[in-house]
Amino acid sequence: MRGYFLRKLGIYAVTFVVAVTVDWAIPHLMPGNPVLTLVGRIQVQDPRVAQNLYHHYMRAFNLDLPLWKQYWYFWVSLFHGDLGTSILQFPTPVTTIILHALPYTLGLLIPATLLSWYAGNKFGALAARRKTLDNTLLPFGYALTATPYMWLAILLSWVFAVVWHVFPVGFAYDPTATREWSWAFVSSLAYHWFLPFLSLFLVAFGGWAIGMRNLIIYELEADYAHYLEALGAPQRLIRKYAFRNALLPQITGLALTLGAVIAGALVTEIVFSYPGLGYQIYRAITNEDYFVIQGIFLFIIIGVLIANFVVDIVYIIVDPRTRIGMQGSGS
Amino acid sequence: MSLLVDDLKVYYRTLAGDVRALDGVTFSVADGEIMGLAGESGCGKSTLGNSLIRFDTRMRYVGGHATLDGTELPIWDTLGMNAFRFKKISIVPQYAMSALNPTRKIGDLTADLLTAHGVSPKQELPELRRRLELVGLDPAVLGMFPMELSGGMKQRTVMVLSTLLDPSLLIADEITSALDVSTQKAVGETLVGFRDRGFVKSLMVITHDLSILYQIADTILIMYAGRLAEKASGETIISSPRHPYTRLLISSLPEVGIRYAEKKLTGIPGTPPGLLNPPQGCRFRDRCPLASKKCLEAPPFVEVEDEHFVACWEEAA
Amino acid sequence: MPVLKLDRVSKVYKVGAFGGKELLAVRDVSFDVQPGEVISLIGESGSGKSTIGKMILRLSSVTRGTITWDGVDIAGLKRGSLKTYYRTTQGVFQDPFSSYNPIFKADRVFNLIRQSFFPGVPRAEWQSKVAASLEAVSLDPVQVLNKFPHQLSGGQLQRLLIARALLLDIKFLVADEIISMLDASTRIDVLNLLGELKERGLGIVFITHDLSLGNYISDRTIILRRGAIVEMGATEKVFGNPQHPYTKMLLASVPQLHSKWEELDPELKAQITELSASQSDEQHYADAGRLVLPSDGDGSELVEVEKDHLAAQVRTS
Amino acid sequence: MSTSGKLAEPPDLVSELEPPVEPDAKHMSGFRETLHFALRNRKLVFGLSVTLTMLLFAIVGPFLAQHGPLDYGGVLSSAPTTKDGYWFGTTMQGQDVFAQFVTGLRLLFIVGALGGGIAAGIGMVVGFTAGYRGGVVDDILNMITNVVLVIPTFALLLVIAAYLQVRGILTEAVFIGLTSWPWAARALRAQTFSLVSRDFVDMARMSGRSSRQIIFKEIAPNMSSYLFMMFILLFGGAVLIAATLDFIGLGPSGTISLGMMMQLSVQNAALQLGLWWWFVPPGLAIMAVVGSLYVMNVGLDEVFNPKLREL
Repeated sequence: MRGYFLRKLGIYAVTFVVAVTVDWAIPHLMPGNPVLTLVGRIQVQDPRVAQNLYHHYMRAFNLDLPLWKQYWYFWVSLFHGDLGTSILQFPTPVTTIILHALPYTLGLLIPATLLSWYAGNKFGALAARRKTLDNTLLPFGYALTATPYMWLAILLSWVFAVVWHVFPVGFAYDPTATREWSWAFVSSLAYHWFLPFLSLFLVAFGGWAIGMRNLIIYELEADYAHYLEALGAPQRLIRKYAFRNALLPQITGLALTLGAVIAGALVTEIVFSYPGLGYQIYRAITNEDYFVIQGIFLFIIIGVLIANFVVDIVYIIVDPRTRIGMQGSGS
Repeated sequence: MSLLVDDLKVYYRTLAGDVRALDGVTFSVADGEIMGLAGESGCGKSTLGNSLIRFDTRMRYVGGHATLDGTELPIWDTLGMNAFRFKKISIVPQYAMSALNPTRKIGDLTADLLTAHGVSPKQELPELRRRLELVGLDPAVLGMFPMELSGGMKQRTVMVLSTLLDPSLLIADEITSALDVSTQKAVGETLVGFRDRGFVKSLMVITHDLSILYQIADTILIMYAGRLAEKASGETIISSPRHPYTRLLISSLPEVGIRYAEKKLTGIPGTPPGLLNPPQGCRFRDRCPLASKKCLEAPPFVEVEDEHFVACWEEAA
Repeated sequence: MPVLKLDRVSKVYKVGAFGGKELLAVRDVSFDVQPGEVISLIGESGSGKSTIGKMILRLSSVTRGTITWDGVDIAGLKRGSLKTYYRTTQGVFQDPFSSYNPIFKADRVFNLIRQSFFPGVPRAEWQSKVAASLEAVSLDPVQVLNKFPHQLSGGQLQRLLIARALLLDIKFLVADEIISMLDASTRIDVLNLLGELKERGLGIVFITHDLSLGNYISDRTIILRRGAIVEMGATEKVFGNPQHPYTKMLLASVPQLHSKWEELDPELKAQITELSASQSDEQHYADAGRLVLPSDGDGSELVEVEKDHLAAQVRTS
Repeated sequence: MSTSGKLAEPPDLVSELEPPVEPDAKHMSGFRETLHFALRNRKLVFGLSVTLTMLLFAIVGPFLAQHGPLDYGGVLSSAPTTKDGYWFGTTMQGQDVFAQFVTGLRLLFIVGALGGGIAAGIGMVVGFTAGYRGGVVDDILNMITNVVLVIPTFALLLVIAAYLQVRGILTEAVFIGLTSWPWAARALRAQTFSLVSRDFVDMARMSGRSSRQIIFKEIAPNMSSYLFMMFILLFGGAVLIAATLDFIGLGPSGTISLGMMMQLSVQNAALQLGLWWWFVPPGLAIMAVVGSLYVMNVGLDEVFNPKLREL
């Protein structure tokens, strides 16, 4: 058991180091002095601000130090929670910007991921080997999973917000409302949250439904399913077993598709001007606010690693085979 | 009479047409009888075993009847058969090692199965434990997952589970083929023990290995190319077979003591016919040294002596 | 005359994550094969018999000890010299369907030999060479050439592989369970084919789990248990006067056609039951993947019992 | 990106003990049998025809367009019309949506083929090597695969693309290919493992074949259907990643892609103004191509895997 966790943690540690190194290396790999390029591309009227920025960047990049020292300081500031300063919202630290945006993204991402996983698996299991359901639901599933996240968001926004006026076009809450824990504010939050959530949910739902349907069909062809049939077990029992077994790879899939769902969340936020990480990153990209981009990247990495670890733990709890296998090799 | 099979025909659907894997077989298995069913691969023996309990998706019922303890089995009806499965007729499949759901504890699986058949798991538990012990398993296996058991242990578990409700007929499909000689013997003896203790009334043991059948079976039924060739007591089949196929087959089997240098055995030339468009008449005709014109007509499976059935014109005459 | 000689050959497998554990699959096995003789390696699963075959064929490395061919250690063979080795030593394996690449035609195995070993041979000459070796294994070219593996029977496929080996100038053939997947009516003919090859001067290592087959074809017999030799010698001596209890147990467990298991003498029976019980426990651990290093008890030196007959000493504890 | 159409085990080519190996039945040779099932498979036929139609459109379309994709000069925000060849209408700046659409469609196929192809190539090299060599080589490759698998590659691409001064369609495709291979490598490694244990590999060794020959001439041909299906999934994934990157503002410079069309339409409030002809076609095209590829993939799976065939 411990060996297994240590190995997993080892992989995550390596991943983290690789990601941080890449994050640090990318600006260095680009031709020319990145600071000059950066400052040159920022359109600031006030020469004092430009001067200020230049010095700030020189310090942040530590360009005058040997490479290994620059790398070392990158880690040091990282562990101090210092991800640099935003240019666009100078002098707000990147960490502050991210921490403000994070709740909105998580509020979309977590419910959309978990609910789509749950509902998709239920539907997929229902569709498997039931001709009519399979033939009607499956095309929808494929269409959904092939839909770019932003396009569905655009369509939903256009139809529900612009054409029908049922939902707001964007933003996280009514700008006229005061930010407080009042009923009015919370309902405004929920009202604005719904369309982006639905959009994320639907695309992910298609993928899970199809995955489950295919897995179940394979499970129903497994030897244990045939044996149960031969012993006259009702289809209900066999399908229950098949569903449970098919869920296991779907749990692993949850970790594997996380990157894609995050990408989906980012672009969905852009469509709805929803003030999460995606919206921030979009602003940062269009304004060349590099520290924000790099900072968000590191945050996403950390989030994904944590999520992977949680999935690992869940998997061990759910699948007796890994549990026993580990005990066997550990003794 | 425990099992009566009458002119049973089951084909396999393929692109090119029907493969006549089981083309009209008629035989019976008596109460308490262990019947061995032997033949080469593709002769239809497993098809026969499967068709009595569970049709796979490619199998097609063409005709005939199977009667167990006086009741006709609705073998063509997947759902209708559920009333008989497990309680009246059961199977230890070829894939016994992978027959248990890997993610369910064996005890829970058994309980699920019993509940589904309207039997109280609690009530069966003492008997289940007793039988596990009888086959040399610690009842603690009920709390284990299949992966914690060895292949042999899984097979014994399946044997106990399949026979828990004392079915009238148990089909054991190639259960010794993947085993070492020492374990083969133990499994064979376990099967006989099940019959002797009344866990099963009758047994149908399907295998390609005649010498195993000689050890454990009361009677042996030889199949060839989708049809029956010969049925008699094990002793008779081995020492005085009457169908030319059986005779040639037995004379081709080496035994400890027979050596190439001293006595060179010979096989049967040729191969069995394809069953997609099987030849008219006796299907062994092409390989048979005794074949004559008469063999263009299929020989009936008739009783030539008491409890000795043969499908050959030479013998029927 | 070249001799294939194994001298205290051992094989250790690294298992577990990053090779943390060791499994001793073959222990200090020594024997030699002369041209013109068939030597049987007999053992149950886990006896290391197939590993020995693979080591002889250089498909698996030797951990300790040496295998020499005419005095040359085969471990040192590199590209060119390895090719020369394969000109003289070839193998045929258990599963005919696995031995052919399923997406190509079966006779592609001949083409591979031609590409590697006879690139300059003209087409006509090559075809007559193929025809000659097909005749040697009694195959009709019309029936077997230009067909996919699934269109041929297991027996035909195994013969084709032997014919493939005969295209080369082979002196030794490793035949690993080559007939265990064939049907009873055709397997004996393939076995007889090995006898004919022996008469042509080939040295054959015949690997099998079936004692009756080993007894039938081989001049000398080696009984393996858990990677080590327990008994070896002239076939008639090993089978006629078995010394090691394991050999006795195997002999008693083999299902025979004319004597039944029950007819065993009771003393031997008791001894055997004990041994086969411990046997199945080991099987359990091996199957469950819990690796148990073989105990030291069986690695004991072989002692000459009579001329041309050695057996491992049994510790009385 | 989505691996939802789970790749199945390739068909088990070892025939079962029963029903019999039927020489007559198999007279229909492997290829013809596959073709028979392929033509009967509605999913495959549907997926293939949609994909090919779109491909044809991508090839021919730019020649039909009456205006350059980035040219201004049309009526601003015009709905689709037959006048002046603005069949798909114009953008808010008066650009030809049809010209942009077909250009984007062409880029879609380029990114998909190139990105998917590179990913498939890396996946094959890593998967084959790990599966065939085993041991330490496998341990190391496995580690690398796992690391790349865990890294949210989209976020990584985002940072890289943001720093690139000039972004080309080829660079985009190459970077997508470099980051999306891990699951393919994993799947191929497992396949290779199971094939290496087959006896025909040993037979080839004893016929004097080198490791490279064995991998490419014995093992790989056995996986051709599998490799093709894998490429399809990688293709679809690359298209979706590219569209997302483009939408976030990191698309290729000097041209226009479907993702960029969507970005510009959102940026210019085309939704609020109801310029549906601007943002509906690009997304629809992506969905049609990727969706039909996925459907085609299921169809192929059914064709190649006898277990899923319906008689």
